[in-house]
Amino acid sequence: MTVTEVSAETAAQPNAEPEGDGAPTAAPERVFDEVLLEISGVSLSFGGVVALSDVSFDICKGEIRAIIGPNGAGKSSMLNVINGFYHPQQGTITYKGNVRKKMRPHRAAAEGIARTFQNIALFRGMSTLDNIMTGRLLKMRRGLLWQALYWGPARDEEIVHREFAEHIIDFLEIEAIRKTVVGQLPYGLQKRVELGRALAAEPELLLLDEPMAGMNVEEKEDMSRFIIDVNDEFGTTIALIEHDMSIVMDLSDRVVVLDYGRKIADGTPDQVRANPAVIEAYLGVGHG
Amino acid sequence: MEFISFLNLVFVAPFVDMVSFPIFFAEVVIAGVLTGIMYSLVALGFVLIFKASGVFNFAQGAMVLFAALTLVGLMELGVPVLAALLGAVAVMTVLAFAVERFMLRHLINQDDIILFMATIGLTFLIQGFGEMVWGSNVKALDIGIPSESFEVGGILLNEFDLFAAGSGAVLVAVLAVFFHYTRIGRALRAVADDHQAAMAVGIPLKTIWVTVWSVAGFVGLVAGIMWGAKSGVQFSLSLIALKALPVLILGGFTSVPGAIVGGLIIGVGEKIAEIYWGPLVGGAIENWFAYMLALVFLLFRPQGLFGERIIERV
Amino acid sequence: MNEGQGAGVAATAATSAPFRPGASVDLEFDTFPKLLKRNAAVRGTRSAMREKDYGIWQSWTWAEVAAEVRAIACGLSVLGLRRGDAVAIIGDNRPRLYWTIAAVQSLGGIPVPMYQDAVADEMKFVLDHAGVRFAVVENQEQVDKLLQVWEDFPQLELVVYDQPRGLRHYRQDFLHDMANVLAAGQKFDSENPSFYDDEVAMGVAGDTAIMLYTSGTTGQPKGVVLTHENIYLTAINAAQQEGLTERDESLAYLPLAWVGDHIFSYAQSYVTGFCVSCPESSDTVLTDLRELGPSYFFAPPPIFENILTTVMIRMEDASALKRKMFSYFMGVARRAGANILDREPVGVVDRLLYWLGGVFVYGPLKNTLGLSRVRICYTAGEAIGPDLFVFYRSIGINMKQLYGSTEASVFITIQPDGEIKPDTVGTPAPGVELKVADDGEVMFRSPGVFKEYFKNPEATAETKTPDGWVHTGDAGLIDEDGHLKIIDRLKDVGRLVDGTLFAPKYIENKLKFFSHIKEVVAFGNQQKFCTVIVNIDLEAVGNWAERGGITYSSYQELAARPQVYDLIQEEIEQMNSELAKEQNLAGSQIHRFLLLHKELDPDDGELTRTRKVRRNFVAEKYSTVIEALYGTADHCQITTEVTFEDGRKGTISADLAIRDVRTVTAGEQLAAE
Amino acid sequence: MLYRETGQFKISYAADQSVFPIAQDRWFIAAALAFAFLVVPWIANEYMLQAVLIPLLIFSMAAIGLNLLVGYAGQLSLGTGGFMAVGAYMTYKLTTAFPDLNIIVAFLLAGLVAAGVGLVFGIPSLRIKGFYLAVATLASQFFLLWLFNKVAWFYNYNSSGTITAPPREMFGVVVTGPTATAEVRYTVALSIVVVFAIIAKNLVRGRIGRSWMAVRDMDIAAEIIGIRPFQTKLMAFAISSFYCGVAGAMLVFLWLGSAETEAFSINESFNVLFMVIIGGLGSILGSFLGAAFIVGLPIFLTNAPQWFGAAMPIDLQKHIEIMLFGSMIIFFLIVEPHGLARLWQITKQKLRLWPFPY
Repeated sequence: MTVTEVSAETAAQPNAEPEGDGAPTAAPERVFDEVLLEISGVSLSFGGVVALSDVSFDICKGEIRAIIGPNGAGKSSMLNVINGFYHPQQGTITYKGNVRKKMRPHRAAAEGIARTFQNIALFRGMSTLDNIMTGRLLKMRRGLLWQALYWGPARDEEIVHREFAEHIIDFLEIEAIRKTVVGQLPYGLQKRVELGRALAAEPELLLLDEPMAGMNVEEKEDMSRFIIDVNDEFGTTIALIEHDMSIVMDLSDRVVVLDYGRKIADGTPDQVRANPAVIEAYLGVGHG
Repeated sequence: MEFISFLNLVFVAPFVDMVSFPIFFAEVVIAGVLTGIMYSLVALGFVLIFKASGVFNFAQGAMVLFAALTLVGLMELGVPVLAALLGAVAVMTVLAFAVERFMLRHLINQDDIILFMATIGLTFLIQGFGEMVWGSNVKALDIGIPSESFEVGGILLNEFDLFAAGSGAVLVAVLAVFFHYTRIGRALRAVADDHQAAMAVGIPLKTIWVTVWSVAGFVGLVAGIMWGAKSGVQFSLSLIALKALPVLILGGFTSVPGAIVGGLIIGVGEKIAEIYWGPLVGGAIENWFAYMLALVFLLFRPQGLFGERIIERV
Repeated sequence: MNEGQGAGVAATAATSAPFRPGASVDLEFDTFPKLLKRNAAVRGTRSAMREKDYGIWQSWTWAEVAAEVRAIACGLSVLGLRRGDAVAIIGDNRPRLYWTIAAVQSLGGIPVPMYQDAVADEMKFVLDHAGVRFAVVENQEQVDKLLQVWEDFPQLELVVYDQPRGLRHYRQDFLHDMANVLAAGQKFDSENPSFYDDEVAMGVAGDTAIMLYTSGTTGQPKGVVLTHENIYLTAINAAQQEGLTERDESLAYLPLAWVGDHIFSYAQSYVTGFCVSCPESSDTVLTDLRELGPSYFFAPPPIFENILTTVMIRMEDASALKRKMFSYFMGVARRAGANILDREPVGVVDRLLYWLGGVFVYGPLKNTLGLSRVRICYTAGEAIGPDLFVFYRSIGINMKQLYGSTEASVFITIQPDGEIKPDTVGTPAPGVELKVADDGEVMFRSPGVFKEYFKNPEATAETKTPDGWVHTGDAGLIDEDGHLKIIDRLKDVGRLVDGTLFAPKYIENKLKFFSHIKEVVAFGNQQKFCTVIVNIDLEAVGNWAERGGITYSSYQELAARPQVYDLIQEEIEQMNSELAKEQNLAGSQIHRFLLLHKELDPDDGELTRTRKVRRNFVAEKYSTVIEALYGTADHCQITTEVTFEDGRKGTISADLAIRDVRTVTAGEQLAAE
Repeated sequence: MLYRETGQFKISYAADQSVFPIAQDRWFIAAALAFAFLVVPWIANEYMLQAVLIPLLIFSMAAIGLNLLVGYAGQLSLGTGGFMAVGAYMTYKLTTAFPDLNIIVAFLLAGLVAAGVGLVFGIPSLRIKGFYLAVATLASQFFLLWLFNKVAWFYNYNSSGTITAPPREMFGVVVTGPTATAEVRYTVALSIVVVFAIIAKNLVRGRIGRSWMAVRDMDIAAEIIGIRPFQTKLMAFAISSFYCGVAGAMLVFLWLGSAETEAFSINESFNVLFMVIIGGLGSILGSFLGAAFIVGLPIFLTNAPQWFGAAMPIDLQKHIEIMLFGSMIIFFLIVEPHGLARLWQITKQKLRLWPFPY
């Protein structure tokens, strides 16, 4: 409320929509033809509980792909399968042309798959900056001895990655909480930091598990803008799970709908919206 | 050549010995079972507290010592055995109240490791207090348990050991009844699953803690009597706690049957190892064998004997 | 205080203040681009600019700045910028925007900085009036605003943006990324190495250096044309008086379009070579201020007031011991601090106590506020409360008031070191001649006097006399020590129907010095008595309310609470009794007041962008309220239009209570004394 | 209050990431180091050095090691004593086998052996966590001590079963053995601890430290961002054991002069764990503070009654001391479960914000 008062109006200004108000921007046609990830015939069960059965779909390079479905439809399990946390009993996953069998999550990370979690999975004892820096760990190479000295190559490396992390901080507009321990941050900001950590890994495929869960309208708008910007600026392919239908339909290029672990629809938002099976799943007898 | 003889010593000779002298082997096993029961008694105290409050109570060993010291001390003052027993139970209950009032209450919602450290502090406190009040010299404990030896089928048995085994079994049975048929017992089980649920049952956490620490104190007293009657009441009693730990990892921190079966496995395993393999390496392997056994076991079954398989979720 | 207003009775030989001649133009470096080249040559490795970005203070030396400016200039010329073209510069305080000013000056163009928070419609007038051809803007937000009004301005040819974020898919060919402009400029420069130097050499002192639009409390903004000579001489005169050197540090956080920022963060830096730093974002100004620790600092009174309010609120939450210590040492500071700062004799005990206070209170306090290295601290723009002023001075911050205007290239008077009076604005700056005209209006003549109002000869003639004297429009007087004292805007000074003098600003300021009162609008001209509309300070009153257990959920609710009315009434009555002591103004005591249901807001046009009240606009908008104030009812109904933070419009209506206030007559006053 | 940070702005990442970004901290540390190196050896008496300062340094070293494992990597270990014993016995073997080997080099080599042993005993961390792992680490404690007790090779078959520090020189000065002065041993210990504290700080603020903390805070998330949990944990075990090993070597060679396995008993393991927790998990500074607390408390408790002229029987005094020790630990955990380092942090924050409360 003090000095910021003078400049607060800047922030308060309506952030006009880029396409809004007759600005002569033509939204470019979005065409995706290169398959980045292909899921085919994946089935997954725990004991007797079937989480996914015979699910197949693909994710193309550069698109925003939404996975939707009622609670318990197997959406999170799907993400867990993609980044190697669960190993499906049947089916194959083809990522960047390589058919994948068993793979540990850290391998998936090394292959360029990053993700965020439904229940924030930040390192609560570390600062925002350190959390984002952990996203760079994969890219850091200097060994123990250099690290011990924190000198020469190790320090240079640290600085290079710090610079990268700072660009992400700038991108996500979280400068003010750079050195705050994340455990103390409000929920919406934690979500943003988690996105930052995933981005720090420079992923080719970014998996977002309910990035807007529990947010208010304003926070949701911010997050949507960041997701679009990430896709735009870095060309990152994004697969996301989200409950807020209006946001899903706005954001995504294609939507796959799961229900009871099966795929019931797949297509553009308009196609999915018109699909009777989807309407049934959402409006029919709810299951949880 | 030497290598072959080494293989022989390690992998053949001990088994040949076992088969050649079955009676001796049986005696070893029985001795192991009996020690195992003692371990189980101590481990039981750990499990009770861990199950109900998530506290890894390192002071259980000290509680065993303190209970036995109190009993012996009262008897030395001329108190009759039964009254001394009741007195010891009362003292352990007071201790439970004090622990809740002065320690646990202030550490709610702290990390597990903090609570764990606090119980180590408690260990020192109880030990120092017990020895200050009752003195630190070794005391004989005789509450009239017979210790005549007799033979069954060529196997030498000791009445004392049988008595110990019997009381162990009775104690477990009593606890089982307590947990299944009393309101507070059911609440304790509920607490182990979910603190909120326990609150909903309507029993305050405070009561639960005091009860469970009292029961653990009582179990400690029984263990203390057994060990004390066998080898005298002394400082080293509190070290028995360390022996109970591998039992715990083997049996699982939250499983009463686990504590018993784990105790038996450790007791028997360590006796056999000591007798048949110990001489090869200079003996005294009892100190660490139990840990190694538990460790190797854990590598194959991380959740312990009776723990549930953990499905990791994200 | 009243002679100036005394209907010209005082003197036709208008009181004039001492005149000290200032510096003259160094012909070799008579424009800012030339000064930049000089700085690059004589202090090339010293830091010239810094910006907190990506977590650290990115720094540029004078040599680097010179290179950047050169590249931008060449790039702009590649894009077609020619001498005399106007270039709008819109955005927050960012180094590249400051460099753009220099780059445009190098090419003989006219930089026109604009307020970055203006909405598109507000920009229209300036863009049109200045005939802007190019716009250099900070980011997508500004680009979007320009695109909104693009069709209306055929003469606006292209837009250069500094930050490409979000602009990737904008396909318009008139949008250029600054990075590309720089690259093109470097290429052009390497092919035409003498181009830039030739262009710079063509500039002369009399060229237009910058055009600044004054927001103006009435009517359309006016474009004040200032030459290199104007700015250069004013900047160097003040810098010399204050002893500014290249070792000073300043933080650039006020709008680029404001003349103060142009002088403090640009001109004086180029003249003396000190380093100017830009904060990371508007949210982090306070943190950045604390990190940077400027030695040369400027802020308008509201900012200092907010800082003090925060200090007091934070201290309220401190432990009792700390509060005791704080209030004890603040007492010591009030007693001795200002005198020590002014090098006046102070007793040994007080000196010792003040030293202790420095260790325990003032030092840490200044440190947490980021003001511990401040050597010169200016405040201006409006009157500052004496308590506020004394507070900062007593803890050892050399705060000084200055009086200035865009038309003067800022400096008219400055409080000289050692001669600080809270109620005056000091003596004329070097090179400034000052006089008070017969009607009480303050007039000045100086090297900084503006060339003209752009495309507005009538206004120029109205303001500037043929022999160079400028009408300030302020009523004031010069005291026996040659210090200027400002009373009010001349045109606002009015009379009650009985002829009593009515100086609304004077009353408003007096009330605004109470921390609970944020904004006041006084009425009384041609009325029987004076009334005020009050805006409470949400933070201060909110805190007060919380301590008193008064609940509220919004500004409107809080302002309607009777307890709050009581609080404000008490303060108004206190002011009335003070006013009663001043002969000529005793008649303008407040009789009735009300607390407005909404905060006056620049977005609603009630305040200027520099947060000055637009008196006539408010009078018109709230005419029903004013009528009620002069009626007899104890409440009134009002519906107003408001602009929400997201730009939507809406209306709010309220029923406002009106209170009568006790006034003090001369007789009572005597009895009281 | 003492902090005047205004104007201490950073123009490079290197400066921003330095260990002590605040100038006042740098001055304080420099002054403290100068005092410890240049003044203490001249003014401290034999008792002060031998009973307080040297053990303080040695236990700080061990505490740093354990803190790396427990506080940073989140792996609870109760086997510190065993790893210290490895360092001590290996140094003994090395320096008796190669008398010309520089004793510091012997320390480091012994530390490397300890690291290897730690690596082996860290393997269970692949499968088990928390208290299960803590109990498992007790295996190393008991097994290693048993090994050094039973296998005469480790103590060169001498009849007493103890290892004794032989006199060894560095730069012509005797640094170990009965003839080494306390001042020299203190200085050597101080040098080692300072160097390794800096190394530890470097490790935890870089890639390795962040991997540890990530695994500590949430191992699943750590794995998903590409950290290999097993390697990371093993490295923590190895490095931690290295520190403990060197500390064990220092314990025998720079402090006690001779020792049996008893010197590395389970109690020592607990003591070091106490230091880490009371000092503050995840804080290098805390390791020093915790060591000072745990080393200093018994000395204080022993001496305090005499200051008040109260005399009591030795064994009573001993019991009261144990009780007080236990109660102080409980009290401390209740008052500040995050340790002295957090207490210092809070104080420092208060000083930085002075006179404001927040």
